[in-house]
Amino acid sequence: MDKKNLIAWRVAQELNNGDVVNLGIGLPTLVANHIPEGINVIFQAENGIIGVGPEPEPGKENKDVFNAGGAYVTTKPGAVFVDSATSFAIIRGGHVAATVLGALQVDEKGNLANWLVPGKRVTGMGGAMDLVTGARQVIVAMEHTAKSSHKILKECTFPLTGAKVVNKIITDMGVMEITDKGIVLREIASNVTLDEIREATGAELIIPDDLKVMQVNE
Amino acid sequence: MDKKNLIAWRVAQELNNGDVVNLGIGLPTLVANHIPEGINVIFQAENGIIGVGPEPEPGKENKDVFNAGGAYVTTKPGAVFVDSATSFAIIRGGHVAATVLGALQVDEKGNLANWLVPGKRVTGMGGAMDLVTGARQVIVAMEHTAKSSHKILKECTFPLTGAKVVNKIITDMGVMEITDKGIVLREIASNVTLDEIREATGAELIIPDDLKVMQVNE
Amino acid sequence: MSKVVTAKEAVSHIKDGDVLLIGGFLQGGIPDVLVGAVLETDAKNLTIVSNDTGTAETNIIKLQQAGKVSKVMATYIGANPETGRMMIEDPTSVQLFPQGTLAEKIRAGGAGIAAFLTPTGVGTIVEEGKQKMELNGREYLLETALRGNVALVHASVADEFGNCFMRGSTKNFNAIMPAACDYVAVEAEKIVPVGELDPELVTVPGIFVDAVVKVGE
Amino acid sequence: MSKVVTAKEAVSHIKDGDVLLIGGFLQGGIPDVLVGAVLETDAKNLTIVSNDTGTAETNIIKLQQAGKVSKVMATYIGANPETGRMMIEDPTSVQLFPQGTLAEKIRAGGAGIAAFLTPTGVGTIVEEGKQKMELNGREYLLETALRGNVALVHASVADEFGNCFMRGSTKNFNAIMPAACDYVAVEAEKIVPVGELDPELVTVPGIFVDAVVKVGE
Repeated sequence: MDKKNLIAWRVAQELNNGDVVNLGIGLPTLVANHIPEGINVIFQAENGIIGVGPEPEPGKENKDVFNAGGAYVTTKPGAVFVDSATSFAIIRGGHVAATVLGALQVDEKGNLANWLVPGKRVTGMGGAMDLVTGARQVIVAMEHTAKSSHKILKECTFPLTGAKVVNKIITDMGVMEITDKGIVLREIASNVTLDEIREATGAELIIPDDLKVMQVNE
Repeated sequence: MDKKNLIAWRVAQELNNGDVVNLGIGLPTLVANHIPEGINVIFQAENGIIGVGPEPEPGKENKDVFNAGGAYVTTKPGAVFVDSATSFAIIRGGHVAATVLGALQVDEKGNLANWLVPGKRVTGMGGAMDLVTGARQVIVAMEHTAKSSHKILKECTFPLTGAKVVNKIITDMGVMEITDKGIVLREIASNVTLDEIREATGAELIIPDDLKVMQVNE
Repeated sequence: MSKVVTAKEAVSHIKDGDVLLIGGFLQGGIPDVLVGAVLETDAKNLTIVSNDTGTAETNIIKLQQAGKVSKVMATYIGANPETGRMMIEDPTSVQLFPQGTLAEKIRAGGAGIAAFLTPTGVGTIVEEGKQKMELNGREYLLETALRGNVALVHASVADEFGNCFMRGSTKNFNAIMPAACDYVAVEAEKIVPVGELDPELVTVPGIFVDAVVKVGE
Repeated sequence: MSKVVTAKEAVSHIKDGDVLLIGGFLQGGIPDVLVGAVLETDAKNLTIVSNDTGTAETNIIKLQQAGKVSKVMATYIGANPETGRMMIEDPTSVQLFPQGTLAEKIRAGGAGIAAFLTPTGVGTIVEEGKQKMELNGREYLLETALRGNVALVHASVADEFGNCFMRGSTKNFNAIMPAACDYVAVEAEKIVPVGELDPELVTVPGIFVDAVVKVGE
């Protein structure tokens, strides 16, 4: 399994039966491929679908059924369509159990920056700010570092998507939880040392007594 | 035609083609029977029907189609059903052209009292406060006086349903318009003198040069 | 993942002191089987939020007569004499709201909107105790969101996951209360397997619903 | 009372300086025929409110290239390079909102709600210039209602009175913009006589709609 799918698989283990989940674009979309058997997760597309299914087969696209990236999707039995005001009422109202998204930067306060790089072209926040504010759990899924620079920081320097919103960070190096005291390392990848993950992290990692080896798909 | 139907007929002449109209209980419901031919008025029930039709024939009631008084109604072709939040979004949002309702008291500022008599049993304001605030035109339809006491006053003494909301008052004695300067008598019933209507009114009536005789159904 | 249970199971989550949002409008589209089942529980000191608390012939009045209801929030109480009696005995036990304001407070509660500015009630006794704000030269009342512990609502058709279709004018408060409560029980005249209810007809998404109970039509 | 007209008639009400609310999401469910017709009018100095202003292949960009658009309000502009160019040349000409906030502002505009308190955007640059309020220990932004002069939306089916059904994920902003505008034009893939559209399938009541235009599917 490649690095991205390894992260996506680990994120999938965080989801519970009946959860309504919103997946961001990129790596987070891979989470849908790794939902454990027997767990029924309901994927939501913020443009108005509750119950998104897999990509349609070529030629079977329905022009009226697409996700927030504009891609054609299928729906699962029991799916529902809503307008944008209702969709974000659902998101803002706390009815989404978890949102999984990438980050440019995330810090030890749970601040998240993933929509704007100063000096680069602005594309807009879309639904990300509502999702990180409204979802009951915000899971950042990403590679631990960007090339050689830190993504997990003491304090974000890019404009925030949300302040104090992130609950968990899951990377190729480990699983971290944001607490009032800072970032607690819950699991560390079996091929990574504490020194290595500390060096790859721009914030202090709190190492608990019960630190575990990161679960991987067998 | 009796006094109530005379008033209801005159109110009906105020309505325009395509208007969405909400009728209060009592006398205002009679307005539906007097809509001029060629005028298509859409009646709204604030519990969630746009396009209310007449009463169903006995035995043809649909238990799921009732109005805000709890009475079974029919719907016209093109009718739509909405929930209470949407129904009052329509009302508050100014999409109802006119609401026609009775009054306990109405005054020269356009204040309306029609939901609560101090000392008597409280039944609640229901949707009346939203209707008088949201409808683009508020028409009070009532008998000019209550037995011997004034209903049109300098200032309401009962708790208000709405402040500065009434546009027109239509009674058996005349048609009045609420303006910044006070109550302007636009039409007077052919069997009523100016002295008589002044005596029956607890506020000053402004008599314009172009005062007309009240229209009646021929 | 079927949520179909008995009425007794569905209301067993109600605790003393809970705020119950009860759908329906007078005698139309009311969750009367579920409300009847509440009568059989030990729950007391309940707050009932309902457009009108029903009539003398429907079941909310029985909860009141059984001494289970300590507070009511409604818009019109003329058809339920027991609510009228509560109001006379203790005017603070019955809180009245303009119907559109109550509906919007509940929608806000489900939508994560903490409060909203409405023109309804300005210049009336509805103002009392509320913050007023001026915007573009017009006055508004700041009305806050309303949420409940438990919603009891009536549906025409539900699927086993809890997606609901509410026909005609039975949508009323039934459609908006589920999102505003922590636990939601639906009584449905008809229950169908997941996938059989046209997605375009769904009034309440099943993700809001915890229990589905079959009742007669 | 048929409201069926040509696209040219439907957009003839647009005046210089108008605020246009345009439905659709990227390339899905967009009123591209109506937007194309705006290109043929003399209207200029327009403000476009749209989730994303479409893509390089849809028609809003043509209005921009024709110099008709002076301001944009959107949530995501990554698929329309012309909006990106506007933002670089004059950052004040493009205003970005969180998607839920934009949707709720439009809903409020149609619902007579002057403003609402949302937690979205607190602690971000979205706060700038906005009033903050605290309620029950949490901070919120006061976001005001948004209305437009003209709405252009796309429907799957409309009846001649303007009742609209919007299928699947084409509801998006199409469903909420009509109530928030003074004049509303709908383009529909199919037009049926009044009474033929199932009342329970209506996404937008026809009372909001002024013009219905037939387009290809």
